[in-house]
Amino acid sequence: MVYSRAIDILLIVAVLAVPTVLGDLWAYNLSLVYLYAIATLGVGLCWGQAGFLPLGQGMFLGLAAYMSGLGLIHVAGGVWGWLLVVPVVIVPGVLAFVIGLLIFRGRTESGPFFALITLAMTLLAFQIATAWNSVTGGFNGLRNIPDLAGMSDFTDRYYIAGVALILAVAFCMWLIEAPIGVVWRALSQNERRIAFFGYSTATLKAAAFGAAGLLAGFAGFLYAPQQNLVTPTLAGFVVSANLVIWAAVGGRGSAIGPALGAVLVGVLSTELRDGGGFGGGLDALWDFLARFWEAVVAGFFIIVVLFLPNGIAGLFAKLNASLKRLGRLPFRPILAPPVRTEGAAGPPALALSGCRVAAGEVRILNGLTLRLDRAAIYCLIGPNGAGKTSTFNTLSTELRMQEGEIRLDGEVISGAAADTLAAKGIGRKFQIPSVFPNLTIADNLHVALWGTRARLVSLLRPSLRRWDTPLLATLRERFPFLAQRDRIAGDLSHGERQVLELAMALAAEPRLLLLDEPCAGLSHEDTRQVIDAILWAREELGLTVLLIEHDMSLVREIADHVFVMHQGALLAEGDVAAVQADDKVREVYVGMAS
Amino acid sequence: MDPLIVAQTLNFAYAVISLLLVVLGLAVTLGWLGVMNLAHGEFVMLGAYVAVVTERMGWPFWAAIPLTILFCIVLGIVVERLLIRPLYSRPFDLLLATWGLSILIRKIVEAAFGGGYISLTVPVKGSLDILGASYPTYRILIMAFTVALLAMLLAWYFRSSAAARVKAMVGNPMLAQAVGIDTNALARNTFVVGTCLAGLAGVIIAPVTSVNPFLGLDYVINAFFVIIVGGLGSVLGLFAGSGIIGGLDSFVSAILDRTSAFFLVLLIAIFFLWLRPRGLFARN
Amino acid sequence: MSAELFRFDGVSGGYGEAIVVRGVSGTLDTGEVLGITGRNGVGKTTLLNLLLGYLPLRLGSVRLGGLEIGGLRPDRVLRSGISYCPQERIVFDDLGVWENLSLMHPARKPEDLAAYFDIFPRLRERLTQRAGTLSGGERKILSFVRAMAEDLPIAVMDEPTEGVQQENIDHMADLIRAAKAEGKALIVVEQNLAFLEAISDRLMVMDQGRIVLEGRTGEVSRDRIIGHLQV
Amino acid sequence: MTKRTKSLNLSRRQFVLASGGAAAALASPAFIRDLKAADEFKIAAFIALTGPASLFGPTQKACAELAVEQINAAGGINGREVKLIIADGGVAPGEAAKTAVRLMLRDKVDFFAGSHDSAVRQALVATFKGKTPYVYTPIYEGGECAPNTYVVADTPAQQIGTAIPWLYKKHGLKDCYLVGNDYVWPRVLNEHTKKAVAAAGGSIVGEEYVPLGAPNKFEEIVTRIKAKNPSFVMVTVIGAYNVVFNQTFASFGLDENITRLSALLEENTLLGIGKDNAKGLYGCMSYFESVASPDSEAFKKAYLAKMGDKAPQLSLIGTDIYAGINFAAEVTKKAGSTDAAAVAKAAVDLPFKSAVGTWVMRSNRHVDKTMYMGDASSGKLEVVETFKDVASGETCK
Repeated sequence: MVYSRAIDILLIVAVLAVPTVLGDLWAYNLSLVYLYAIATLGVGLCWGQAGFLPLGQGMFLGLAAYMSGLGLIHVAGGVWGWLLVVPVVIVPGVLAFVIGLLIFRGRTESGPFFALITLAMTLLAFQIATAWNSVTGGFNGLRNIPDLAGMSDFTDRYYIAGVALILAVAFCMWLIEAPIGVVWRALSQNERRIAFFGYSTATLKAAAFGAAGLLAGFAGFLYAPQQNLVTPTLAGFVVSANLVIWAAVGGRGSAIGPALGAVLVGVLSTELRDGGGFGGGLDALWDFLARFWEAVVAGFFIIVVLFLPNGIAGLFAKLNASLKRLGRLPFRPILAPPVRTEGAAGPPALALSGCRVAAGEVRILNGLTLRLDRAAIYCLIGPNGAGKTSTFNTLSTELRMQEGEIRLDGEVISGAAADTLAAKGIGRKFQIPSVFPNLTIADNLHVALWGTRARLVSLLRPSLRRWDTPLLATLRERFPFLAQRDRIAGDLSHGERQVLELAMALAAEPRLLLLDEPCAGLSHEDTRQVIDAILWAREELGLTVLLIEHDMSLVREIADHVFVMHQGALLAEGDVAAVQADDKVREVYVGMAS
Repeated sequence: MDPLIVAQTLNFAYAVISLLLVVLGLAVTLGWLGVMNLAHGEFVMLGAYVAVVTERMGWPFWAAIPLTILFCIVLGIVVERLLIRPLYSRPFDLLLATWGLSILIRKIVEAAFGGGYISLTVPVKGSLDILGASYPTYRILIMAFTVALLAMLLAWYFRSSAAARVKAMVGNPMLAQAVGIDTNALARNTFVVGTCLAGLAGVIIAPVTSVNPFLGLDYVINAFFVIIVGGLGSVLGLFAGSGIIGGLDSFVSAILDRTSAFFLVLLIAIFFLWLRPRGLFARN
Repeated sequence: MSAELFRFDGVSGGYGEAIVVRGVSGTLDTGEVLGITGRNGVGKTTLLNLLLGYLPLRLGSVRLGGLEIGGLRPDRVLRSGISYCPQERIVFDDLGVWENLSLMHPARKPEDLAAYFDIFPRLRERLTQRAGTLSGGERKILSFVRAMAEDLPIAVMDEPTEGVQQENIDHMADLIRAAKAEGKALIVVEQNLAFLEAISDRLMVMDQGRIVLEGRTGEVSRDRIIGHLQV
Repeated sequence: MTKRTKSLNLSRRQFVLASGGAAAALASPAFIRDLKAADEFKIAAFIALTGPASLFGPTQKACAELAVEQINAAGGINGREVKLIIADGGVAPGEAAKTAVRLMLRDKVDFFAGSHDSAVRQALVATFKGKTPYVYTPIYEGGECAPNTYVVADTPAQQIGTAIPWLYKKHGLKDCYLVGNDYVWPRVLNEHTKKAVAAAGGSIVGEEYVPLGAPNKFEEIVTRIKAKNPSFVMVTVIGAYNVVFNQTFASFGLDENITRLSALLEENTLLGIGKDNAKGLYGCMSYFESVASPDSEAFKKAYLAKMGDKAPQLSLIGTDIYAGINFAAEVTKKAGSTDAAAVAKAAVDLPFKSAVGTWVMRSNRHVDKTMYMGDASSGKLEVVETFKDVASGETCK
């Protein structure tokens, strides 16, 4: 911390020193670049953190710039002009949030369609700006925009832009360090999984898009008085595309990378374009560059994209990691609040009745009927292809039911979204462990912890990253590697991932836990550990578990009640002995060496 | 029948079919391979310049067709190897890299041919009389050519096992290898086919457009809308997409004006992408 | 007399950091069926992926007819004389049933496979249908027939009977025995012990990524096998 | 995407080193430059080196250089040698402003000349704030009255006021159809056209606009024009749109009996349109390569001598900058300095050299000039009529 504070100061000093060190010229050149950099930071948040690509950032930049320009001309000038910052920043932010919400609602993906929608929007924005002469001044632009108070000469403009950039970077660092940043990164790796921890992924992504809108608004607010002119090109596709390119070059994943990219490419372009005037033999070169600088810049970012997937910032990854370690304060946990479960507490009553699922002509579930009504461990067994995992997928509505219904505590939950189910206290562990490989162990557990405890707004409070629960403490005792907070989940062994995923599922403290082969591929010791943990969870948390398992020895050991499935329907149920004695079951297991 | 209506109907057909022509290449690279190739427009543009070279050489216009295919094979192989293959797993980065490529190609062409507009003599002059409306013969030929090309492609697509192998590779790469398909080579060849189709389109439209380094920009964005709105890798989607994007533009231009048409196309595109993000006829 | 066709020595490897298979060796002669069994997640499928080049070998070598094929790309391995039925995503859903069967054999006619269709009439009925619409069992059969019909010296099968009705399992067994008689060699990974016993000459039981039990079918004690299957 | 470093923050120190360092490295030449010969008279010319208008770049550059060479050959400006600095005016307005500031601060440019679109002009005007004199040269919509800003461009009054009456009289035209791109220049021009057409006893039967950025195709519009069957079409689409419109127009056979006037028809665009599509197509501007005046011949001779047979195609967009730079030289000579007031005073009724003859700057900071009517039917723009000393019709105080 101490270190990074010092570095913050260093950065601020450096930025503020530019005019005195490098002179007016650089001050002015950089001041425009800084404004672009602020807008680029927004792209970084959406793309580098939340994992979706906005191709229309220019639209919000343009909108804000026109608002700011019109405001300064018609509403308030001079000192009062500064008050315009409020609406000019808020409006694009809110607009972006709403658009994001509308587009993302009811989806757990952000494929190319989102990028194209924003692209189409920015093309529209350009047309409106060009055609709406009376308001925007049309193609020639909105001219004679007065300066803001204290923005008269180049140096002032620079300082204002510089301070703005510092604020914007700080804003991004805060978001990225805050819980919401962690959740965004988790979301970008496995959106479906995030939903099962009770997050509304649409809202999360909309929030990122909204934050990007705020940043664009901030940049636009300063652009108008800085240039005294706003033209449609600002809202156009080329600007939007450049912002994306700069973010990629600088490093979309880091807080400061996008700004770095904007500054580097911005400076590079200007220098190649206007660098001439040395005289001597260089003139021919500069004449060439004056015409072909675009090609050089294009070549530059192709190379960065090919060889530096994390952009320029990626180069500093190691350094930075070690620096962080130097500066880290000891972890001081605080007790997390209890889970906010909707509906009845205590053991859940889950009832599937007559569930039919078919994909094409394939019958997956064939009138399945199950009842769980006490805090116990229910095992779901049956030959491969009997429909065990499909039962889980039906519960979590990834498979659409043609017939039948699912009730929780008497209330119909068939067709409810994953996050609703999680909110009702249903947790799930997937067959293939789906931890978030790019996050640390601590962050993986936190994501699970916050999902059912924190509201979206409180995800902005850094203190949430210190949350801890007795349950987690116990899990750390049972599985010591969980205490290695900063290990990256991607580096864990298969077994450790299985355990981590189970720990995450438990950390959410659900009332009903769906476990799909929690011991698959585990060593005997690990298996032992996992089983003990599950048994313990049942005792301590009064947890109801529905567990898919092939290993009969495990089933014998832990099952309070066994469901045997065959060809998508319930074949038999009862305690282990009863089931094993059942002829129908033996019949099914013919050939399976029963 | 009112010749105005006939002519505008022909315009409608021409708009849809000519858009189809320039989109075909992208339908292969993006639709089959999932390669978001922003340089598609520049491949079309390069095809047009092949036609220019052919004319300057004094060769007959049609000679440009084999020439552009040769040229595009080389181009496709080089681009796939250097730019596309390393990025298959990073679609968004691929988008950026090809955007960079498109700028490079534009500037290279500018350096080679200058930035000026080049006009080609229309290979087939005059116009045909159709239900009382006279329509330029060459545009009729473009439509005929496209339909023929399309028919060939579809025949190939549905018959030849090559098309089936591409589908197999895209749908299930691991099993594709399991049956012994060299996925690297197949992906490269598919990309090359896409490149050739783009170049071919460039040659065909060259005489009826303004050949200049920025030619490609006119097409690439609409091409993307067509593919995504229609649905990746779906033949029906390709038709639907061209119909919606090209047809709507032509229809509204005919009954209202170009500005409304432009706005409407964008709005409709947004609308479809919003409600059907996987496209109208997505491959399931 | 049967000659050694395929051999792998000290094969180790896994996914990323995790080592799943630890030093597994074995051989396969012409006209021989090697059965591999064991619980879920003990590394059977991983072993196949290592043998066929889907996963990089950490250690060990894989030889086909005396030629080292370890480290080759899967398509190269599989074109060099092995046909393969994976455990998951076993057919091309987007393609028709017949396309699945004729993908690499454009010249092939349905009657060429009449023998198989007589045994699995459902396939013949559904030749034009998209494979994605088949039931789980039918897919397994399609995948099985595809691999058998490749007429390559070796077939590798991962859980071929998973979710297949008993009568069809018996048909599969018959076909395998027939192919064996003609010199085809197979490596079959199965949990269905009865099936495995019905077709294989030698059995390997895996646990914890190692071979824990190995021998000629019938010579290895059933109880010990079941002990490892723990069912 | 899924690299571990994805979530890290680049340490601020590196950022400082990187950007600050880079900046310093790149900046240092700036200091050196400032020490360079201060007695040069620096003229910066903004021309289209990149962007869609870049096809004009080579001509613009050659013409600017030619002007400067001639001025220096004649002893420079007030004894100072003229140094030409070429800048890119084909970029976004904000970028152009950046370049302008650099030229003001780094190169201490004495006079700016610009041949670029109006958006960039607004950005430059906003940057200069009247501190440095600036001459704007290409064809435009009129209305630029900023202080210390001079315009040698063709104005709507000069193009439309002369061409329309002449065409209507010569061809006995009646109905007029307007086609333009959807932005300010075509709309302003069309307002002038409507007046001129009404005055000539014609009537407007249609008015169409194509958004910049919309697909470049005109089948529907041409078909509609055909149905309306006007005798005259006023074309204010630009660049590639201009090319494709006229191609389509002809290929649908409308060129047979409909006269076209394209407001931005210079030699390059005509090359794109092609001879086959130019029947009955006219342009009206202050420069055509084919103008046969002695000054024009002399200019072409000098131009070819300089550029040789690789000389880029001459056209108004290019020779305009030649006139602009000559104006800068003349006005500075007369004023004795580039002080705003002095220049303003000197500019009034100042004659200066253009590529075709002498133009006169008036007190409205616009130019009275000779306009030429060009007939493109032959595939070359041949002058068929000359309008002497046409006033700009601008009303700047």
